[in-house]
Amino acid sequence: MTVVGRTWDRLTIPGKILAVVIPLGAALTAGLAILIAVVGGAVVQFLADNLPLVRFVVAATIVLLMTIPSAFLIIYMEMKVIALMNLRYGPDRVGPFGSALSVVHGLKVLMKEDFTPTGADVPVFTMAPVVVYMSSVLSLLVLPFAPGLFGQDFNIGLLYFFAMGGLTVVGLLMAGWSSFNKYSLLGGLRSAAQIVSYEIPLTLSVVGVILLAGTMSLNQIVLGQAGSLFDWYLWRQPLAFVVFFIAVTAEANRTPFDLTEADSEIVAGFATEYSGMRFGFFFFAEYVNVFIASGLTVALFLGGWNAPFNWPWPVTVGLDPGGLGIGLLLLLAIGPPLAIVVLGLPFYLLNSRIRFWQALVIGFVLFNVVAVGAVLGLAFLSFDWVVGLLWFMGKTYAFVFTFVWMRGTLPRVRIDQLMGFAWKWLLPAALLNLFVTALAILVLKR
Amino acid sequence: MDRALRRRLEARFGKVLTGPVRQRHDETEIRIGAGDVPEVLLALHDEPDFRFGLLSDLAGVDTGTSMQTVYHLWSDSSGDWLRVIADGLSRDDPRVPSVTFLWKGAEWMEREAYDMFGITFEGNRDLRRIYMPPDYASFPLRKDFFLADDASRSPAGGVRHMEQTHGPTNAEAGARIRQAPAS
Amino acid sequence: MTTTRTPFDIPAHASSDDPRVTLDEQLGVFEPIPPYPPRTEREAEFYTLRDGEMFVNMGPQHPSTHGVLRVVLKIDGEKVVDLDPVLGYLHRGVEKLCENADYHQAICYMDPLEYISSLFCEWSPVMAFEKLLDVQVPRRAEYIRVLSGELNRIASHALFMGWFALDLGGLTPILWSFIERDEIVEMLAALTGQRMLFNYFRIGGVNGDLNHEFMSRLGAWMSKATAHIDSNQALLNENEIFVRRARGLGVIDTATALQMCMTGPNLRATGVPFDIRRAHPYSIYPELDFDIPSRTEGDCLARYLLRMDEVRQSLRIIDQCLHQMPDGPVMAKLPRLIRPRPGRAYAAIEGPRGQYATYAISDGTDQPYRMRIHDPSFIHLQSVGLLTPGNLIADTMAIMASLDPIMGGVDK
Amino acid sequence: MSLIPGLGIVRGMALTLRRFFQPKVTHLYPELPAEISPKFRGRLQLLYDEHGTLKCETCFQCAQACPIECIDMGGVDTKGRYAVHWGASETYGERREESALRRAGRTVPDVAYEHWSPIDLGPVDAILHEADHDPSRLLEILGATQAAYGYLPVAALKRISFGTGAWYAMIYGTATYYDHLRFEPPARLAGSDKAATPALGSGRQRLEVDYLAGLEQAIGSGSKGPAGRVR
Repeated sequence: MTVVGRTWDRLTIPGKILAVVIPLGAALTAGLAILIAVVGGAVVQFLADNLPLVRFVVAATIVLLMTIPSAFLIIYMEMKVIALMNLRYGPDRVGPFGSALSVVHGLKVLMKEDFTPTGADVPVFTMAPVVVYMSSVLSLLVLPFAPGLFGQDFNIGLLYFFAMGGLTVVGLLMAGWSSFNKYSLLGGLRSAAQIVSYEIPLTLSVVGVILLAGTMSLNQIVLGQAGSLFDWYLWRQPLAFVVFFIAVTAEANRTPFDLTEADSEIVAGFATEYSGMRFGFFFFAEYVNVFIASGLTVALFLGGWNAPFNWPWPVTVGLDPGGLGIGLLLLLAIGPPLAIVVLGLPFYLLNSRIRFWQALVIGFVLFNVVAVGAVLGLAFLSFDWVVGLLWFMGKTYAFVFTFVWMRGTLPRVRIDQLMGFAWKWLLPAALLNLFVTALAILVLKR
Repeated sequence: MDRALRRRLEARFGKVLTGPVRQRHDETEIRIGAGDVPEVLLALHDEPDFRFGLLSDLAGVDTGTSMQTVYHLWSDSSGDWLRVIADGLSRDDPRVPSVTFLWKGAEWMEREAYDMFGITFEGNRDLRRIYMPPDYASFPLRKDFFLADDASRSPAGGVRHMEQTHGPTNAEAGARIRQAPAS
Repeated sequence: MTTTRTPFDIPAHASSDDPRVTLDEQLGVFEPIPPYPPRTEREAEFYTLRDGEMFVNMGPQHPSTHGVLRVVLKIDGEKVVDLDPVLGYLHRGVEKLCENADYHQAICYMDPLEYISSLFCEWSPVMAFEKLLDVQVPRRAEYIRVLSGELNRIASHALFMGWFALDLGGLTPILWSFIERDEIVEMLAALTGQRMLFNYFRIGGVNGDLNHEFMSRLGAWMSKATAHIDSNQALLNENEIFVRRARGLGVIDTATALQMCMTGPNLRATGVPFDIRRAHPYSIYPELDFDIPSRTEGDCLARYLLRMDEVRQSLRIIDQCLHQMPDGPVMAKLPRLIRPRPGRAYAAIEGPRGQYATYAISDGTDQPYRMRIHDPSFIHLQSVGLLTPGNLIADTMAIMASLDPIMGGVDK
Repeated sequence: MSLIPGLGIVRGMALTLRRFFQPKVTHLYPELPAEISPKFRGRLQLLYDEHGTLKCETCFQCAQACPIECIDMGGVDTKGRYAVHWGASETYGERREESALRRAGRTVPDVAYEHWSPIDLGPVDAILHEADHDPSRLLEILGATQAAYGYLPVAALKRISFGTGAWYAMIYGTATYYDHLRFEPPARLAGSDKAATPALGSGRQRLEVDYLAGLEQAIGSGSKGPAGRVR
């Protein structure tokens, strides 16, 4: 038994882990440093040369990551809002007001067994949720969240959007066909019929907006609605708004048009045979679709990130931290401890049961709250994308609430009524809107 | 009790009745042979004197010696339930004409009677088992069908009260069947 | 060719996760076609597919078959060509059990038949046994029976509204109607001692007199019942989507309804005001003042609205019962062990789904010789096969829900 | 349906929004226990008299009257010898484990009932036939059975119950009432080859009797018994 062996035996388990991890980490860091020193310049140069690619990858990653919390939020909203409308409390156990329940649902779905039914077309069956989810995520790329905050500003943004939205139906059809189940097949066929039919009034109703804005870039369309409440396209295109809202509800498979997964008729439609995270992808995609539908309605008709009234943005804050010089360093060094003590002292003085270190902890927490609030407030005042994002999210979630509200109220339509409504009412209305808009533009511009 | 209905029934169906018309509480009971069922029920359904338009119930009965089918009818011409008993079906091959030509809704009730008693309703176009599985071989509501009771076989279980109705185990098979009352 | 498993292939300790245990069978495709030659003309006709048709097996586990009903649908695209309900998944053989139980015990088997309206299931056998025994039920007991029965009718109809909306895709009404039902059920629990399977009616009376808790709960509920029920219906009655789906769907005319032996609201929705409470009066109904609502359309919407009208009439009856309630005993004097004279008795009552009837034969012992239970759900369910062909898959559920069958009663 | 299309939908939406803000009706169950009315019959409880002793006499009347056989009773007879039961065998506390094992497909040695399962029931049938399956001649039947077997095997009692239609509880009660009827073979008391059967909780007395008998035999007739059997 050598010295090394004896020392190893004396180590506790965390010690053993650290004893392995620290040298490994050191070696990796050194290796990376050498690698960067050797090829770093070339890589940076390559990335600088292909900035759009970098931007795309970063945007796609951020959007992909963003879908998950937003889907959680919408799932929670759906559970809670419908519960409150049903005169129950809904989720109220996990997290504040039960808000963590959707996260727990997500974890549950992750942990469930993911099985493939006998007789399924395995590659198609496996790919279908990916296609559905990716089409939703890719649509998000062109959605303008705030001034300067969007994945890509295509000049054909709207067209891209509808193309990606149309990809969903391929995924649903794949799921329906490959599941080897008649309910799935019926659900897939229903979704194909429904989404293809509603694509047409959906696209036609937007043409009026395109004519008004003169562009298909979503960013430009939002910019065209800058100003007050009355500059929004909602007032100039009311019929288009109604048609668009109904059609987008059908596109997102929401009540009263949720025939593809009508649980009282065809069990769960295309998702009948899915379980585990594959079902989770469908589930998430549905709620991401709700977000997209709301966001698109907001961007096209409700002014996107624009505030509903003229607000003197941005407020210039005359603060120049650089002017303090060495004083900034001193402030950063002395300020926080001082603030912690100052904030904690009243608790220590006024309550005899609190010890000094407890008062310090309270002071620390309070200081953090104050500091974060100050930073956010500063950001809110100085960066217009923050306030734009807040306006956009506020409007979008108001629409999400409407979708959930409709789900809590309305029964489901029948497939022939659904198709008849699309072809007999929505399509003529969209065409009428298109012609009237074109005529008005011709008459007024001349 | 509706005496007028009794007189009308006796006058109209005097020939086909196999027993006296009985009345008790708000029920009037006639008994006919199995072959007369379509004719009698058609007359009861159509003739303006009777107008028994509603087939209230259709049941099979195993009396221990023979089979019966029992029809309960309602009419606005009388305050009584009319009970028509088609009597004297053989237990080995009970056959009776179907009444689905009058009441299509009797189809499932006849299927049930077939399933439970093995009574064949001639003319019912969908006479198969309705409750029991299709490969089931027995007719559960017959009186010679005893409940399988594993409590009697397991040494641990108590003897259940249900077994009291069965006779001694070594009595002959015929003696174990409960007989219907004579009425 | 299925491979046969030998016990030597599998170790004794193999768990059910072992693929050798579970996946040794040939990969099978479930087809709803029965694996034997057709026995009847109708079965042969149904299980023959023409071009473009396919079978869809719905149930016994399906969200909207109201229990464990299995329906084999023959569909052409979305259109239902024909359907074949397969029963028996909940068959308990209640009639046979009753023949082996004494008269008091037999009533206990009645509650789980139609678990939504248990009191009505008890009522008809109790009446039949009273006829066999020639017992006069005390008037207070009759009033209590009518009072609790009408409460149960309201609970059943409230739940019908929720189910009908749920089968049409509405999420909310079922929960609202469960709130109504829960209040009534709590009330009846205070009266009878149970929430669902009341087992309250006895031969010759009821199990207990009215008590303070029941009356206070009833008073609190009656003060707001009308407003609540109207408010709940407002969600559906005026909703365009709901009305468009239910109107003109599953139309049945009077003659066909009588041919199909329909009773109750489903018959009244075709224009016949046939209600056993008036057509063949029993209990104290002749003394009460109420209307028999009827509608002439005979479609799903008429069946729905008719039930909602009946709720209002039931409220009227409850009000009268409370005002006219006499004093006195609630049980007739009867021996513990009942041995009726040999004879036959038939009793029918009007329940929330139609006619509940019992045909009892006594042979002089303490057990019924034969006890036939007639259940309206069973009768009405067979009309689905008549009404549905030609409609869409979604309409199958709407029609089935509008006929309001309960599988516990269908399968006995 | 209103005249203006869509108005019904809007009114329905307004109704749900109103309900959104109304007080909720859910019972917050674990925090607030449900109110159960005093008339509630859903709980089975045994009543106590004013001295604080159980009123239940294990007469099995409730169990035999229960049509769906949900009442499961167990008790010890007055001499403390036998655990008597009414109900499905799976529900017995003592046998629950074995039942689970049996369902799992392994054979379980049925130690508690070993001593009466293999008897031949022919004599009982003969006796019953002789007594015309008449429950009123129960004492005669029981006496004859005891004469035939030397004691009253439980299987024979069950057969008598089955044959005469008398309840098992009745027969068992009769058999325990009379001193001349016994449930154990007299040979066992003299220390047969069958050693002390592992019995149920109430069989403790029987174990002691077996032990004393074995001891007596070992002392009285030399060490004839199997070695190690009695320690």
